[in-house]
Amino acid sequence: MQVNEYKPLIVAFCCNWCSYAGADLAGNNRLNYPADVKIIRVPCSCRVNPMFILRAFQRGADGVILCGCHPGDCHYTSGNYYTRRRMALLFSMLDYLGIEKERTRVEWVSAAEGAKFAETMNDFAKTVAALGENKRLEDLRCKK
Amino acid sequence: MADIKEPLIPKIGVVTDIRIDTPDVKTFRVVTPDGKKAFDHKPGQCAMLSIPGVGEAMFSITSSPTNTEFMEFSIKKCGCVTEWLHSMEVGQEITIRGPYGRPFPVDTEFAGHDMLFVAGGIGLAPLRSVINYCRHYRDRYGKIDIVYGSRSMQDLVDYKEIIDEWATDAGVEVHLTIDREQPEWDGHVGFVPNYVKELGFSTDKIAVLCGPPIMIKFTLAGLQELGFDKTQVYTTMELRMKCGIGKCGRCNIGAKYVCKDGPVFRFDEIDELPDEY
Amino acid sequence: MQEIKREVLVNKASELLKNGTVDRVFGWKKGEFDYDITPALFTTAEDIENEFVWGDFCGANFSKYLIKETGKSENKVLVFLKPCDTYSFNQLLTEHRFDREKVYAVGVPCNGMLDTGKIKSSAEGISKVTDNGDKVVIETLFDGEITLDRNELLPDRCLNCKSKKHVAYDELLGEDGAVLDSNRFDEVEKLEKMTPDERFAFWQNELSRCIRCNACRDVCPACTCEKCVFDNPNSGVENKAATNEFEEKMFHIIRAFHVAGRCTDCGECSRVCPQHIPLHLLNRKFIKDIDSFYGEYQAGAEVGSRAPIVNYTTEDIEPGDAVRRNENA
Amino acid sequence: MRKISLKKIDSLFSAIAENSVLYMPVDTKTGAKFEQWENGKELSDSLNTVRSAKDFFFPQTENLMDFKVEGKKIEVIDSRSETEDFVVFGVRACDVKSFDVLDKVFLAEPQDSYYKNRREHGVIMSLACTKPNETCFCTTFRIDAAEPAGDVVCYKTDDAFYMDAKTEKGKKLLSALEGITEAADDTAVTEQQKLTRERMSKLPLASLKADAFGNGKTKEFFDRPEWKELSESCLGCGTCTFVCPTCQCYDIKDFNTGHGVKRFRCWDSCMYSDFTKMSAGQPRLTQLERFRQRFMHKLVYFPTNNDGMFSCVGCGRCLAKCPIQMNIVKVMKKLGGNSNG
Amino acid sequence: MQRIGVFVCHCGTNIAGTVDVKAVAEALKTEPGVVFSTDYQYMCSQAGQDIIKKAIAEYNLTGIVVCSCSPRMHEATFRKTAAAAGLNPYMVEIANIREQCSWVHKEVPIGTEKAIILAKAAVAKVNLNAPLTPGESPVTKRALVIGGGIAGIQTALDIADAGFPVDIVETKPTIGGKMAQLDKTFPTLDCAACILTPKMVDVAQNDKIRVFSYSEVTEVGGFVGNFEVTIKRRARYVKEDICTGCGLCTEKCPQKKVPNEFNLGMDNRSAIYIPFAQAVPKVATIDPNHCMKLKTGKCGVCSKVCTAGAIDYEAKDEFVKEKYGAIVVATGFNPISMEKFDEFAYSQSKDVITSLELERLMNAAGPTGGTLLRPSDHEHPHTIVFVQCVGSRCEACAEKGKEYCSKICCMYTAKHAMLIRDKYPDTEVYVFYIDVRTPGKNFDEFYRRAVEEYGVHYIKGMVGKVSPEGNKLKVQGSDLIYGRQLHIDADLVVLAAAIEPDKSARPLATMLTASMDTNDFFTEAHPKLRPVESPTAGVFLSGTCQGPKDIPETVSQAGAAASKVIGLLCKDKLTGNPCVAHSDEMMCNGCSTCEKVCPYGAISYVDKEFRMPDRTTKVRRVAVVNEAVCQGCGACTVACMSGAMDLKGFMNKQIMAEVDAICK
Repeated sequence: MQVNEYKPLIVAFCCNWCSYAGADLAGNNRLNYPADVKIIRVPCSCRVNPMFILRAFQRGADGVILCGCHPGDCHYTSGNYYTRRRMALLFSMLDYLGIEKERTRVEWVSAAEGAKFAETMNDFAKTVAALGENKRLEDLRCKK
Repeated sequence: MADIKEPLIPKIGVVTDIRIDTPDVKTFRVVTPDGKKAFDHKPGQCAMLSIPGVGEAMFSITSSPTNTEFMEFSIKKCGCVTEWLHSMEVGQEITIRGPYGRPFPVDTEFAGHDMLFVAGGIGLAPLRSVINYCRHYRDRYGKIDIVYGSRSMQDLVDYKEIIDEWATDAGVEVHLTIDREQPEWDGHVGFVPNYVKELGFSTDKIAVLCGPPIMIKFTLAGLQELGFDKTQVYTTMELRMKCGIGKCGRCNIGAKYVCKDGPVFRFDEIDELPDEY
Repeated sequence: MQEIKREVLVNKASELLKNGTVDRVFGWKKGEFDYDITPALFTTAEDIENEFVWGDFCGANFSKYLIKETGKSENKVLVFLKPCDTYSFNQLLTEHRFDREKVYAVGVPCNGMLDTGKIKSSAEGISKVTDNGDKVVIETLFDGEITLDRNELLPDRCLNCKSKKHVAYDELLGEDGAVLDSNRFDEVEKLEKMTPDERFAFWQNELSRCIRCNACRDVCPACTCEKCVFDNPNSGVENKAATNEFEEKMFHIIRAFHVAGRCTDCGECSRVCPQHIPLHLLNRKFIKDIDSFYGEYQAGAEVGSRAPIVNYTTEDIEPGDAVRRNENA
Repeated sequence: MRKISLKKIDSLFSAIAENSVLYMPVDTKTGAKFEQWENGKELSDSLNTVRSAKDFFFPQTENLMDFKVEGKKIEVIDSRSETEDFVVFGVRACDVKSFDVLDKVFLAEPQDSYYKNRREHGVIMSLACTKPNETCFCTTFRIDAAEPAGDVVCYKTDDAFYMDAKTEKGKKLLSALEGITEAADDTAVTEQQKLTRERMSKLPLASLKADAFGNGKTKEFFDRPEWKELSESCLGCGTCTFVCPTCQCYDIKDFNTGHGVKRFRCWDSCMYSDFTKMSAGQPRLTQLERFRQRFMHKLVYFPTNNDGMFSCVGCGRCLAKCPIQMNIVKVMKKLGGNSNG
Repeated sequence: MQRIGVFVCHCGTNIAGTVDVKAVAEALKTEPGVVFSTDYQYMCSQAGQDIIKKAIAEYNLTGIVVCSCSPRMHEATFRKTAAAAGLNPYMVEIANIREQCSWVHKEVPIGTEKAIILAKAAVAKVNLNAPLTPGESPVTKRALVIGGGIAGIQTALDIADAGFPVDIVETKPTIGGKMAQLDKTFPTLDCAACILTPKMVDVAQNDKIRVFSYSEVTEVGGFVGNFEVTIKRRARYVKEDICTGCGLCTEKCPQKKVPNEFNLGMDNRSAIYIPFAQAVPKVATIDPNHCMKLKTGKCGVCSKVCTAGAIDYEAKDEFVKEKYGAIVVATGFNPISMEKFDEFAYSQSKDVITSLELERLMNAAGPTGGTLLRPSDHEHPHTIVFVQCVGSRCEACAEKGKEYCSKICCMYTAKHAMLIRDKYPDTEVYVFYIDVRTPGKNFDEFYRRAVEEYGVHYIKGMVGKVSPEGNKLKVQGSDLIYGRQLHIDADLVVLAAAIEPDKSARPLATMLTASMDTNDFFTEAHPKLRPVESPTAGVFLSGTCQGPKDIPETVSQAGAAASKVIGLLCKDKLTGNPCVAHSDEMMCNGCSTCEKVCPYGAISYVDKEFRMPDRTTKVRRVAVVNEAVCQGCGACTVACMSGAMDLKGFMNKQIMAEVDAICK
């Protein structure tokens, strides 16, 4: 690993029922992923408001990832379907505004997929690190 | 750049005492970090208090200018700044700037006169400063009558001070009233405007009113019935203020800015203003 | 030139006032110049006779005014609706924003409204604007007159008119048209074809002009919130002024997102922007994406329809694929 | 009076820019806008920039101070940085007049040091108008578009720029430019002024008078029934306020950055529904009251407090930009009687 | 402002090995609101919990943050601890510094830094927490079962058996459903009636069960524990409580040419009828479409012959309103219409029948008295062709049939083939199939017996065309194994029609706000873990309304649904999840957007009068969340533009505060 690689700040919204449990499982199995990933627990991926995502970027996040139950497995039956539509539209809009599309991601992670969670986070962190600092959605006032 | 005097940049104030007056009113004592009074003021003037990140709001200074050690603010919980203030603990720092506004003409128009103070609810807070000023310079004024009412006994602000200090002063008469009967209350029951009429004051006084708009309206009418002229009656007003120095543009009533030309107005002056407050 | 004459509208309004169908009339009122026409509420036939205008500058959409106005009286109010206005009208009904029973809607055909901005950028000191059908003559105070093709002076929303058909009315004046195939997504596609850097530069430049006057929001028939999140100190995202580039983007992205699936593409936001920011291109991007991801959907085409953003199928496109699709577009 | 040939105008600009930051209106696809001059940028011939020149002294947002909060402790940090000297070139008569209006507010005691500081560092090089627009009505407020105020007044003729210093600041600036300018008489300028004034008199709004309004007229206009009709379709947006060169209402807000609090001020609009809202109540409940406030302020309250000076300069920006085409001219005509128009 | 205590757990070395717990506790001391911060070996131990309790009392804490393992482990523990100390349990937040920190990171500085940030995020959230109290609602101890087939019957019996009153609503004049029409059941070949009818009698005799036959649900209001249902009892023109079911009226009725739906129209019944001998309730019903008296006013024979005086020509539809604590949907299935499958000549020849029709033809109580005769000429068929998957697994022909497998056809066809070969050994039986699916106890053995012992000809392949020619049916099919075309002259062709949910299911789902899939089968709350519950609380699923099933599966699901209902009705009060959505009516636009995304139908709208500051009033439509129904997913909060809708416990501001703290 390179020593001077950019350390990105990543916010991961995880649904309580699948992905948060998946993240716990990654922990149970001692699967490493970068400490740059910080998880926020939400009841369902559909609780994530686009405003939260923009807020994270404003405050200094370099990447935001949403994790929810696989489509069809939502604890609330349809929450992640709404998430999927909302995020498809939001991400497409961010891309349209020229904001790097690699900074946002949606991944479906079940409670059994500890390994997938760790892999996803490793991969996402690497992708975001390669992009470097978030400049296009930054708020200079929030920089140290 | 510290030499530039900027009215919008506040000082730091430390809350050294918090007194619970009523279920929704607390009185805060504020000094500078080195224990001094933040600035001098005159009765009726206001100060802008703020908590960074929460917001700024204007409050009348409740303590008398004759108190040279600290300032006090009696504040009713009603919005986000006041809610935050109410949740503070002693030792909390806040910011303070002022003093703002035109004070009561205590040394000119009021001097030598009998005084009648009429307050309702939290309306006593702005009057406390001027009442204590008059009490301090007792010889400069004639008889002092204070009519104060609230919803209930528990809602009377500064009850202890009123009973222990004001009511025991020579030449000061306190008339308390509450809106509805209460078992532990043996005083007057009824609304302030009616009580003022019942008490039937002579018209050789200067009256100062402060309270909810409806109280002001009927008390003024009552005083006029008793023969008072509008030039004898004062009040203090409150509107949305941001800057406190007559620039931000929101606290005007017609051409007058409450923060700068008020908050103290004489009723004949108010008559000149459009009805938008 | 509008195919239907002012007199037809005036007569209709007077007739409905007279027979008691309505007691108020939303219409356009003449101004100081030919182009500064104000939406107004008329209550007498006399005022209508004297001040009601109908012509190339009657762009204002009255739908949103109905929210407030219908709450004021038990009587009906007359509203004139151009085809594109009727979509907003329906969308507001879908959202239960006003009482249909209190409105008498009269559809009026529209030949496209002229763009004051385009006129002003082609001449200075405008004293008179005359529409002769295909040509528009602009007379000026000091530079004589110029004649331009009417098409050159149409705003984007009229050049790409999506429908000449009224989707709601109680009564229709003149002939109804058809839903049109427009090229309204051309500009969106042009942007999509740019590199991300170019797109970023484009929007940065456009949005940097925003002065947050809220005209786009306040005129928007979809933005009808009792309290906008950006005005609400308790929302946590209150933001009064575009303090920096982030807040400029935040406001416009979220506003577009909030009207996604509800925006009828009426183009009022771009019309009123004092800084000429092409705000409709944000809304159209959402419309285009919705159409391509979830099937064509026109907000306001029918009352009670369920917008794709509050719907789903189990086979929807994944967000990652949605973004990659842009790349391959 | 000094002059410089139009051909050498760039040398004038670069000479000014050597010592100060120079701003001037330049044309963009979406209208004229003040930009910092650099080689190659051309002075716009437009009358109005979309945003007025008030930004130079009263920007839309500005940071007032910072706070550091730790536990119960608060530290106030005056985070202002040094202001550079700057020159604003090409300000029209109406906008120059707007600075007088703003001065009355911000330089009244207690003075606003943020404003004052910028005012002191800025030099205004105004530019006389030659071809007014149909929306211009500065004459209503006794402003002479042909001879603006300012530190240096400039006139652009077909072949040259004429400059006349009016203040000490202006004289200092012009004297520094003596090397590239030449002395000139005012024949060409007088000629131009004559033409301009003639044109002004032919404008559609030339006969608009503000005499009905002014100092002490509060009671006369406040309860007029016409306010209802005038304000009926107002959207309550802030366009008129924000393009207006004299509107100066502001809000003070705190922004928590996560490691401190920034207190900033930003333009506010009396047209906004929450402008005067407080937890206890709201004195201006309806759009009618808010609409009335804006125009009463410009036409009555401000003159009452400032010896009859109106806080409108007739630039016509609101005439062009209001989404529903309601504006001060319509208000004045409706309330002041048709004899005014 | 909160007074927050922070408690950092070592978890032995599980956390302390990678996180400097003391540093975490120390770093948190200066966070806004924090008045106490400490660490301990095992916070979840009794001693650890005591530290928390003591601190709550001593420092007058209003909120606590426990930095420990996943909230999925011990959130409940610490909430109880807080409650025991007099603190609202929802003032507790957990910072997950084990599973999501110490266990996934290796270096102490990194782990410590992250733990501090996670703890700060939790503190930021607690600062905005508000005490929450779960809502309580009473439970009406009565259940409603919609549908009186075997699923509904079994569910009702099980619920009644537990002592709760149950109502069954059945659209037909009798309960019994499809199973009552069957002859024998696979794989045991016992007679359907023999096992079903005793259960029907049980229902009739159970004083806890009321049967609303010939009735339907027209309106459902309320929510779990408190449904209010309107049931339309269609006029049957016979007084149920008086009719003895003697059947005299049906014999004397002059109108005898009414197609008998119980026998699928293969014979006729009278206008006043009892569907079959064992019907429950065993009362007559007058078919108003065919009764002369009702249509023309002339006749009245039944009234004359009825000695009990049960006939009432003036009867009207009646509406019954009843309250229920739980609702079970058991609306069942129907074979799909064969009209679109013209290639099998169903509508051209009487001798092309569906399997259900075959059941009736083989049933002793059927139109032929149990003798297998061709419907056209009542001859004994010698060659019979069965066609499998007619309309099932029909991916390419979705507009005609169904994409799913109907599940039961393979087995009943094997049953039919076997029974025919057993009773009429001279009959040749061919079965065209795509696959034979026999996963079930003794299923495959059963199928093999059909092939091996009974000599049924199973042909892998599809029938392309059936053309009636004379008294024969020319069957043209392909044999995929031998790669040849087959031409069979059949006497009878039996189509295994796909099954689909009953048509009444869709409007019912709307009334119940229960979700359905695209095939109109009800969706279960979780496909694996909550298979008999609908996502709508208090609504349960029994039988084929949820998906194709055979009888044993249906019965076991019926029992499972009953046990869920019993579990619900046992409770006196329902305690809700307090983390539910809440709409701020001041900001609500009443636009109905939130309602559209709510999977539970928890949102409704009311017109509310608001007092305006200028003392006028204004009526506005606003959303109201039923807290007993809301499950707290938060879909509505994002759909809401104005931000009026928020989720308690996961408020917008709380989540943003966490974001801020993490990104600081």
